[in-house]
Amino acid sequence: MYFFLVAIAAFFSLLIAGLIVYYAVKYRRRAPDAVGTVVHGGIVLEIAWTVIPLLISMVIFVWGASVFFAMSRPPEETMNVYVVGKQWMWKFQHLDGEREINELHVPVGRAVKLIMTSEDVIHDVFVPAFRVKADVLPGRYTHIWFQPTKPGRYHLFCAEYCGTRHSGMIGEVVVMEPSDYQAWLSGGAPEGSLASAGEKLFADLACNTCHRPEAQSRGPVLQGLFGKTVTLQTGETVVADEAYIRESILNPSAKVTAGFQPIMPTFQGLVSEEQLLELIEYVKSLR
Amino acid sequence: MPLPPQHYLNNGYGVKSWLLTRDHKRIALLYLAAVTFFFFIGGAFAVVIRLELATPAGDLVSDETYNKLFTMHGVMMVFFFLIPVIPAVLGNFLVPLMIGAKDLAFPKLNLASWYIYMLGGLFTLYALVTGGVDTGWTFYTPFSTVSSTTKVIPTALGIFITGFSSILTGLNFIVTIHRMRAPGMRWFRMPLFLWSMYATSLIFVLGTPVIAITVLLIAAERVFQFGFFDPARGGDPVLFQHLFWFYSHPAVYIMVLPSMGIVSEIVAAFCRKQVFGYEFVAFSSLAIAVLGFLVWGHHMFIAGESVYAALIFSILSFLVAIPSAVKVFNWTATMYKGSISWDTPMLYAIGFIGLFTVGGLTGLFLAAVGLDVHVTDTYFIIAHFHYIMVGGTIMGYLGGLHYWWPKISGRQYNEALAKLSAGIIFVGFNLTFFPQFVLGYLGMPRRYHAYPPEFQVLNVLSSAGASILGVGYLIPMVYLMWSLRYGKVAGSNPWGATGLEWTTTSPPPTDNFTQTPIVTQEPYVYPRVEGRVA
Amino acid sequence: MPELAHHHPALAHQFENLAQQKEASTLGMWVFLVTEILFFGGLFATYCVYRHWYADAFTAASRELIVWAGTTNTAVLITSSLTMALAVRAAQTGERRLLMTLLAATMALGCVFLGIKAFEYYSEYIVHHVPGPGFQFEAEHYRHAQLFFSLYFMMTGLHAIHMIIGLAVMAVMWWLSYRGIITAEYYNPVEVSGLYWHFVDIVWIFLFPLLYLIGRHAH
Amino acid sequence: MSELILPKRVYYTIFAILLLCTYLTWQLAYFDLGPLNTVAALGIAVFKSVLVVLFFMHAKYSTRLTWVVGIAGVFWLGILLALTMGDYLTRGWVN
Ligand code: HEA
Ligand code: HEA
Ligand code: HEC
Ligand code: CUA
Ligand SMILES: [Cu+2]
Repeated sequence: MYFFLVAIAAFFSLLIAGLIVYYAVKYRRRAPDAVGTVVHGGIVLEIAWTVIPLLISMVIFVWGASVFFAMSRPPEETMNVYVVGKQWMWKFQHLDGEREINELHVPVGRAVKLIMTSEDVIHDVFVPAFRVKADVLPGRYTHIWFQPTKPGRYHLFCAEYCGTRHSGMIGEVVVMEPSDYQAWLSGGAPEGSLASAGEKLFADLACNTCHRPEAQSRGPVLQGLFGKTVTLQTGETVVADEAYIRESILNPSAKVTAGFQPIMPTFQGLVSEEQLLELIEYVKSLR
Repeated sequence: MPLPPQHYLNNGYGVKSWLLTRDHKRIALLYLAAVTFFFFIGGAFAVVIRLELATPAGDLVSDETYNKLFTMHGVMMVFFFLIPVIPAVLGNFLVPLMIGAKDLAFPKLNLASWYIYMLGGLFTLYALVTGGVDTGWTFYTPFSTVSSTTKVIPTALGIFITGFSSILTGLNFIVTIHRMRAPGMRWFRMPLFLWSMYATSLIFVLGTPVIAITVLLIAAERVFQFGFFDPARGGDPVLFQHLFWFYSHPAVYIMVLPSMGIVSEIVAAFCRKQVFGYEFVAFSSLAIAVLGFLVWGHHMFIAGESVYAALIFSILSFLVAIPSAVKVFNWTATMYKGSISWDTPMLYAIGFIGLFTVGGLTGLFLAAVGLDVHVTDTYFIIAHFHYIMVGGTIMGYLGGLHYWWPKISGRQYNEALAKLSAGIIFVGFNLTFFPQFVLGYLGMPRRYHAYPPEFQVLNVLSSAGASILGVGYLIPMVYLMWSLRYGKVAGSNPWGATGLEWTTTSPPPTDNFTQTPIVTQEPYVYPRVEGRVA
Repeated sequence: MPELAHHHPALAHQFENLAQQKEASTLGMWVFLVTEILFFGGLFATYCVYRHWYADAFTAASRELIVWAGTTNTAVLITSSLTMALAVRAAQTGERRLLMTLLAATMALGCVFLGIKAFEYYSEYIVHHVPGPGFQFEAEHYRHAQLFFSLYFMMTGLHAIHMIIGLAVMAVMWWLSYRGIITAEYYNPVEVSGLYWHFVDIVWIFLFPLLYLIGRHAH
Repeated sequence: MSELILPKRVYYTIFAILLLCTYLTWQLAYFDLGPLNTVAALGIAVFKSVLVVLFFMHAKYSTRLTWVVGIAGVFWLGILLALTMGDYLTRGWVN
């Protein structure tokens, strides 16, 4: 697509530049008081050069839009990695508990989905080699996905200006053969998977006093919640995605589940972004 | 040939006769001095930026300083140079002359707008000398509201205040063009420069208030901890971007439309020919002004706006490119069978058309969402907008300045030097910014003070180009000043051009015309000289 | 162009005649009002977004405002618009005394409005509804109610500043009438200031339901 | 100069309607009309401001240009609100 556009751009630039120079030379003023020949505007020409660019640009639009659509819809099966941006470093959390800073190891050939948020200001994950980029916003989750095809080390930049060390907020994506990746995984200090860390938190924060697997608890049953459609007190419905679970923990009264009292306390300020991700991962793991 | 005995320049000397003047021509010159000053400040920052980027390591200035450099570069260049430059200098000078009026509708407001502009400039300079700002010219929240510890508030107030000067200028032009046209000056007899000034004024009036409230909110948020844009308090940082770009995208057309107007004038004058498709060029100015308001979201494709919003903003962005295309084609067609002289203004106009085309076409790359994801926030963007703003607008502005210089000063500049510097600027410009397209495509992010070593070659090229460009900008300063004293007297119509401004003396008298002119025909009608058609 | 028969002292040099001058300044004011619409527009957009997101908190917070004060103020402003409109009419007919009385009445009503507004601000200050570290609100809606009050103070505050500017303009108009500069022939300044005054009134006409009324019914 | 002097009666009538509307919108706010509450509140506000613009501000008797200017202001406000809300209302549609 890029090169198609380069071709169009080159074509028109050269066309215009060529015509200008050609006319400028051909019709250069020969006598000091000469005037131009009167040429009346041509409606046909005007329409032509309105419609042709319109058509070309619509082609570009459709193409660009479809590429974008494909980019915004990850495939069904992805390897998820959580990303937390912070002035001025990247923190990555793999599902099985592996944590890294400014380096992200992934196996070749798997579709990887990054679920990203920020602790402070807006950052942006940019891996030029994979043609992906998305802003990382505080208070929200954004996603990108990519499928590395060749082992190697690739630049990872922060592409949204975020303060003094913005240009130092860089890292590398290390793409490995699956076997190397497994070796790397087992090499790291296993702290237990993300979900199990979340499970521990769930108990520590006493979530389990209200959220129990049986139907008659004070809080809704969380088993099988993720991805389901939840009906709220107001009658509206929401899909229980990461953002919803996050909001339920930080600001429970914003969307109260139908049939429950808004008694859940807010955990705003009590849990860090990383702990939130653990809790979310735990809730997601409850099937 | 002597200068006319009575003109606006010798009508009163002394500081007071300038600082309290209500003559639109003198106010234009006040603006000229001020914007030139800000341009060189902004340019000096650019010089340091390019020096720093000549090596991959961040060794010349600290990262903190670098961030302040590009922020102040952007702020100065955009808000204090490029937005006011053509409307407030050439527009101020020419709008009344071109429609055959004695002055703008509200001369006092006009003077006030200059003072407001200076006040805003002072605030920003104050911010600059007391430590600078480091938010980028886009002031993205929550960085600018909760994280940055620099002088955000004075800068914001500076922009807020200057905004009112834009609003007043725009308001003045709109009213003047509606209400003060000379007898017979119908809408379709107006020179195209006026159409473009009118379209620009619309954007001033409709867009500027939104940036005013937006920067005010930033200041309020810092002072009162309001939290409109702070997620920790329930706000949405993306909302800030909506409000910011609602103005700042149309603002890019504030920057380019006036230049397009100038180019239309120059092309007609130096081809001695009617502009091809006059009505289409005129209406495309309005179309750009209106459609320009519908596309702001294309700066936020990856910023967290919804996918559907992105698609809508994308398609609308393509629509706004069409009227620009119409203009480019019409200028080219105007040259067909013209009697083209290669004077300096024409060289700049040709430079404008070429570079604007490149800049505009790369804008299409960015408007294609899928591609923008890769190149956004890289040097591709930097190259795109410098092509339009520096290669386009500044070229057009310099062309206009040269074209009307004899009218403004009554004297001619040195043509050989002028051609030389036009050449230097063109070469230096391309050398500076073309490599940046490649850099961006390769993935070099913008606002980086240090970068991976593999990008160095292209960066060095760019820095080298910038130094050539800098020299190119200095030369006109020198010979234009020089011409004020020693240039040969130009006479009222040195180019043999049409237009009311050329019917009065150079420099014009304070009241512009000895008699209110009466317009009887369309613009750009060149009388046939017997048997000498080129 | 031949000079017109009457050369009024208020005719500025750049205009051909008073009619052109009047049309120009009226148009100028309308254009200025358009910029004002968009100036407040930024706030309205902010309001829409957060009202949409935090409907419950906004409802709860808006219920804390003093309705009778808002309603009274609406009536006060409408009355001041009436006196303003009548003032313009008095200027047109050249009734100088009446004009001065009506302008004074307009200013007085404007002051009443600001007085009531100040009282409201004070009451909100007392109950800790001013955003910032001291803000207090029921825990459930704490954060978002704070956002509502931020908007409330921003919107009404800017409106109040516009009122104050309006009062200053009215004072000038009063002075001009007092000096006898405003006549049946040259009343344009009063008319144009009137446009501004009415506009500020209109802004309030929208702020009132947006801030005070929507969502009040529940409970 | 187009001398346009409206009879005082017009101003008083408009004033009375405006006060009535204020009373109405205030009282209506206490009835639960569902989403209609918002519609009513804003509808009345629009109605009131139209009256002010047409009569107090003499727009009804002004040139076409004045109309165009006024409508342009509202229209651009509409652009701002519509496209901004266009983003917020479609967030999260694709996932
Ligand atoms: C004067 C300034 C100016 C002008 C006129 C333009 C004009 C255009 N711009 Fe540009 N732009 C900027 C200044 C400008 N821009 C700036 C400053 C930024 C970055 C801000 C920041 O982040 O700091 C930016 C960023 C920017 C982005 C956001 C990129 C990003 O951050 O991700 C986009 C995306 O759509 C874009 C698109 C366009 C388009 C489509 C046009 C169109 O109007 C161009 C139309 C012109 C043509 C198309 C050329 C002539 C036509 C032909 C020769 C005929 C052939 C035509 C066809 C086949 C259609 N611009
Ligand atoms: C009108 C707008 C305008 C203009 C004219 C320019 C002109 C130039 N710009 Fe600028 N630029 C912007 C608007 C503009 N820029 C904006 C909006 C940004 C984004 C900021 C942001 O990210 O927030 C930007 C960012 C920007 C960057 C990216 C920084 C980064 O992202 O890290 C770079 C890098 O090369 C650059 C370079 C240049 C150069 C070389 C020029 C040259 O054309 C300048 C040539 C002029 C001179 C060289 C001056 C000549 C004078 C002298 C030589 C005398 C020197 C005097 C003393 C030292 C006392 N600009
Ligand atoms: C005092 C009891 C209580 C505690 C403690 C509690 N919750 Fe809740 N929770 C509730 C109630 C009641 C609801 C349903 C009402 C609502 O949505 O606010 C709820 C809703 C939720 C939901 C949304 C579920 C759905 O079906 O929509 C999630 C997710 C959740 N809680 C997670 C947690 C986590 C994680 C913790 C611990 C950090 C926690 N809760 C602690 C009572 C509690
Ligand atoms: Cu993080 Cu830039
Ligand atoms: Cu844009």
